[in-house]
Amino acid sequence: MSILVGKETRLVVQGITGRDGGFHARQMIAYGTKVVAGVTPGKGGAKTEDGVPVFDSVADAVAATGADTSVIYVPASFAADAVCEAADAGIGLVVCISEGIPVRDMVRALPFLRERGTRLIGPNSPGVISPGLAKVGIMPGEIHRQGRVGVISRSGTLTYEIVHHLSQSGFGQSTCIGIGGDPIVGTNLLDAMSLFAADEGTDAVVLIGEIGGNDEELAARMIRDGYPKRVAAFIAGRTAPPGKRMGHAGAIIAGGAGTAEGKIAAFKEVGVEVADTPAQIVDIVRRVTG
Amino acid sequence: MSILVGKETRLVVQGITGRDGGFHARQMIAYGTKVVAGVTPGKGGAKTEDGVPVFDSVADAVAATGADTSVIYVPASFAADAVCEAADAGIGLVVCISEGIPVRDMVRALPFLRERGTRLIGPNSPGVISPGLAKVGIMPGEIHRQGRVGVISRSGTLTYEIVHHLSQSGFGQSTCIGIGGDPIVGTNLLDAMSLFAADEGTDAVVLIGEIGGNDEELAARMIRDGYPKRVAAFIAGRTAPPGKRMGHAGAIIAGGAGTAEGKIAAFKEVGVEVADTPAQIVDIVRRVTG
Amino acid sequence: MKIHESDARAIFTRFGLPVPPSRLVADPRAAEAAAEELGCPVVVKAQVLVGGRGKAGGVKLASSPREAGEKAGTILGMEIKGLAVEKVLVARAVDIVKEFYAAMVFDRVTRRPMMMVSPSGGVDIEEVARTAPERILKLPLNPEGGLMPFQTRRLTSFLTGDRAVAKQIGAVLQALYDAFMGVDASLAEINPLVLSQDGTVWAIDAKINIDDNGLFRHPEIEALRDTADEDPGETAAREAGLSFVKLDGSIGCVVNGAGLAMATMDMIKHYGAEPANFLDIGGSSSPDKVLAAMRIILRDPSVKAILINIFGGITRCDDVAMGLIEAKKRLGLDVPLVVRLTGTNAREAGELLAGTDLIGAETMDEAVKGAIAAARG
Amino acid sequence: MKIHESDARAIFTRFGLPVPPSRLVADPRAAEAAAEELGCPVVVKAQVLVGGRGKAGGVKLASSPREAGEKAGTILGMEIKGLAVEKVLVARAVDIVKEFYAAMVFDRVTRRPMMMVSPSGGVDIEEVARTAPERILKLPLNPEGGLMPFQTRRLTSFLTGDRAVAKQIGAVLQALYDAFMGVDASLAEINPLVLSQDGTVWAIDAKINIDDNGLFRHPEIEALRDTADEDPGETAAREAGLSFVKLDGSIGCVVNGAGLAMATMDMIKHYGAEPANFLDIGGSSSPDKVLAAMRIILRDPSVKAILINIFGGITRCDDVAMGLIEAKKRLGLDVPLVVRLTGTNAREAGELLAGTDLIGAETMDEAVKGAIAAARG
Repeated sequence: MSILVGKETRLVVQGITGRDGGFHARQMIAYGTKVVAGVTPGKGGAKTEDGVPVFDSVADAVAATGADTSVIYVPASFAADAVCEAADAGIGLVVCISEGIPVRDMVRALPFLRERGTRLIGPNSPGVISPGLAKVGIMPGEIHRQGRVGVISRSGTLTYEIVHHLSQSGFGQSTCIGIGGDPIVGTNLLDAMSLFAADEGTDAVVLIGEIGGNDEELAARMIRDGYPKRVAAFIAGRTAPPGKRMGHAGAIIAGGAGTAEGKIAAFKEVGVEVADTPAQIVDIVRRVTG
Repeated sequence: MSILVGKETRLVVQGITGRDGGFHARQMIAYGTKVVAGVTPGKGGAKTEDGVPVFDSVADAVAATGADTSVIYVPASFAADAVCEAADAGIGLVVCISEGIPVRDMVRALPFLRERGTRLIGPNSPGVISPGLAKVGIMPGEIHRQGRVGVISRSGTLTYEIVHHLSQSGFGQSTCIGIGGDPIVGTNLLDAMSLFAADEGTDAVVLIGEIGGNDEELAARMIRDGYPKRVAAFIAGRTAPPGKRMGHAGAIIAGGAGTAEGKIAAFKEVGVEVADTPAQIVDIVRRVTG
Repeated sequence: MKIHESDARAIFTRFGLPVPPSRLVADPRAAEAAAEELGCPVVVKAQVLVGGRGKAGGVKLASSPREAGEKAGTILGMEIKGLAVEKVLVARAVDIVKEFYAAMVFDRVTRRPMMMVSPSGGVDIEEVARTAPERILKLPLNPEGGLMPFQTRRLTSFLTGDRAVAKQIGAVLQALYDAFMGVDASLAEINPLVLSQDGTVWAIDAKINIDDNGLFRHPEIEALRDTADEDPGETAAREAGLSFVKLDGSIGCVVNGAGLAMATMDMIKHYGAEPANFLDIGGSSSPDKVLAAMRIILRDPSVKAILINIFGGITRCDDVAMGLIEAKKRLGLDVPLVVRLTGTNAREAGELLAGTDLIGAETMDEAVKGAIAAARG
Repeated sequence: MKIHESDARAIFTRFGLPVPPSRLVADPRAAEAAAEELGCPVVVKAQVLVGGRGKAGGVKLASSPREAGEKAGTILGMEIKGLAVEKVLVARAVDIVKEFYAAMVFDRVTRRPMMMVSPSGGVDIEEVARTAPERILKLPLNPEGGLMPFQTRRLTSFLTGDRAVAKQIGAVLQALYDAFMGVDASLAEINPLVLSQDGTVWAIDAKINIDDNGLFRHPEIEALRDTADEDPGETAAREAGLSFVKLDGSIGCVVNGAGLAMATMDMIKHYGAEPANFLDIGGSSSPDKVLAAMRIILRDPSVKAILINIFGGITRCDDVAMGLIEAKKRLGLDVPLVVRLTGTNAREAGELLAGTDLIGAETMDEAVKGAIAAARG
């Protein structure tokens, strides 16, 4: 079982003729994802080396191929428009890999998406993978293993690190969602938790949080009020100094809020164990699913 | 049975201290509608002569009284803002009586309402009445009679005329909806038909259309594709010359489209009888419900 | 409200649309001077608020200032669909390679601003819609923020495969959107939008209708109103806050509500007579409005009887009755008046009218038949 | 990006906010002249990119030009939180009756622009949030079109019962919204917004932070960047497209991804050492970025070992390996380098690094422990 993406996913890759888009389209195909179309304005009619047809617009791609999911690898200044284009063409799930999108652009795009009932993952997301079924993003597929642990993360590579440990210890994943490291994302920690709550194929959820914002604190409240899955957590940024942006636009301790200590305390208060190192997550998952 | 408004409706009157708002608040109370609050910015804390508490904002009114429906009697230049204020305060149904609202204002307000899940009736609407249960608007209550005919109209007084005939002939109404005479309205003819389609208390629906737009043609298509209620229709404007706005901003024959002939033909084609005079509606309703 | 092409061009220019320079003139000599100043060839265009100017001979090309003066002389003498041409626009001509169509309206179905474009410009767009609907792209837009880049690409690629031209058209479409929203238009149309020999894009015609309800925000546009081609009764009605359309029959109508007013007209016709007008006194009525309505209807010598049909809601019948009594007193009514008042405060109105010589009627059918009978004497 | 108060005031003025006139000066004589020109009393304010200026004595009132010069002299000699004051702003003083707070941010929870206002202005707003949260109104707004009238009423009536003042504040709030959205700000704050003795409203302080991702649209704002108070390594990193924060430890870190970089720092601390920096080489990597990262870290003499922790996704391990080889060649590395490369193209990377003297590690734990051991020699 899985959520968001699976065997039935029909993927269109926006920015498929770019360096990253092209490389990862091939990787996704190799993983078994049904990549049915690519989009690059002005290059409609071409085919990629892998035989994927390229269209001028998402609307054309949807009409010709029945694509229902989109993944976006276009430069930051065009990315919000690409997201809106996908939504307007009737795409139900858009996964935005592009990073560095101005917050203003994203905030303006979100009502457009809400109106059209389109779910956005990201931006600045590593993507979504349902191991063994479909990979939509940039994560290395081979570290994943099919199973019953759901993973939600604000980070990219840190997720790979933790997933790697999980897989090596025999804990496969139902779906791993990189919600993105920006302050404003289409699907936040709570939204992603709600998705797993309703998934019968998920026994436990691993939350990989970091400094900044109060998503983790709100997640703790959601758990306190009755969350149907067992939870294990990791919070990055214990050593981060206040007032400095730690890479992610969303990772900043401001005005004493958003500290790792606060988030860890919030989780512990509701009985969620928080790992000190990525490797420790495995022990916690073993305990909560044992 | 009824739709939209009923015994449980808790109404807030926006613009209650104005001439029209005050007059009709009293009329609605006399009809038995639960008018729980009024709103006029700057006059919060007062009470009307009928003892209705006045608030500075809809949010305050909702917090204090649990109002769930709003009716708007404010000048045209403030009306779109009043509609948005109601939606933002969590009001689920807004009935806008005000006329003369710029189309641009309305078109900008609608996405705001959609996002908040608020239904708008109007603008430039006489309101909604569920006879014997609640009256939310400006229609004279005494001409209505409780029963099983649904009425949908783009007009105000023409509706009274037709309802008057129905009531006098023993055909009571479940609910009468004045959708408003503007080109852009919150709930159009088709939306209103869908509401009645699901209402067990409605046997037949009377559609009171007029020149302009193609709502009636789309309604005919909806009926052709299988509409669960019997329908009778009247179309005003057979004698209207092209290119002239007939009072209602939405009533104009432009470029050969929107004529009464076209609409009447569309209805007849799908087997809906169209009355030549308001009084004839009664005969048609008698036939279709007989 | 319709405005003249010359005014629409000025609005387009203000919003950055590429409009060829032009001068508005009222006599042939001024046209010649304008052509001299602008450089020839020029186009001389009749300024009238009706369509079909071109077919009627109201648009002519002139290759010299002298010719421009001559053409202006011809056009200024014309009548187009009953309207005398009082001014012409002299505009620098463009060497046309290709003609497109672009317009903004509000779409009633999606309830959004909608852009319409076609590669078949320069002709009647309704004709294109009938014969080749696939040549028109209609795109509903967001009411805020304008065209998104993907929408611009979709529109421009429907019109041309040339990137340089597409880029210019994209800028034109955004400016058209801005102008449409910026002046509370109900229609903003460029027909044709042209590509010239030198590869530049021009809006060589401009049409804008303004949403009457939005005019209060644009007093400078309200000031452009040209009442020359309007029935004087319509002008007077607008100034009194009434909605009025002059028709050719003999039964004057005073009704509250546009739908009931149309139904009243329809019923007059149904019973074999012709209405003299559409007149809606609107919602929240006052005695003064009724007085103004009576005054406007009485201007029309072909009115043989007046029918008052009021179904009170927000309109109160007593207000109407007071207006009628005032009208009788002040206007010296010499045509029969058939009055039907029902709904809000009808009883109070009945009391006010008791003892007057107005002909009362209970139902709309009765009132209409009564008015027809009274008109026939 | 943070900008100076003087630049924020200029932006506010451009968007129509009422900002008292001021001059930016670098010496006491110029301050005296500015006070003369503006008219006294004036306020002399240190221009440094940190908060708490007032408490540190960096803001002083002067009632004469001479006093303004003296106060400027004092402030220009100061250091505030380690930053030397190089310029002061001389602004015309306002006779304050009441102080408000107003700010715009993006709200992470509602994912909308949000306005925050408080009648308790002029003090630390975080203190107000802690002690009297009911004194702050937070209102999420639409990302298009700005404040709606009902929202303006709600905000202004929270601040004042005086209609004339509310009207002025309403205009200020709309302008604040426009400025915030217009320059791609992540914060726009007026603290305090004041009501003066004569009944007018003034923004007497201005703070704007810009969203780094939006800077490409505002080159004129990028040009305002003041790197004086920034670690030179941070400046160099930004110019190389890297994300870098200088810390006080001895283990230099080169990591891909912000989360993994923070987790790496946390683990260094967990195993008893201190990280020398946060450094994220970002997603789509290139050998050049790795080279630049190594160069920046090697500037710091307290770095005793460098830890490379890469989990390849969009970053390819072979790119990183090439960068490391290049760095060894060009930079003459004299600190030990512990390298952990896994994920995309890790095998290719391993082949490239085979035969170098870099210390390899399989896992992150192993790499961190190895780097700590290497640093301790």
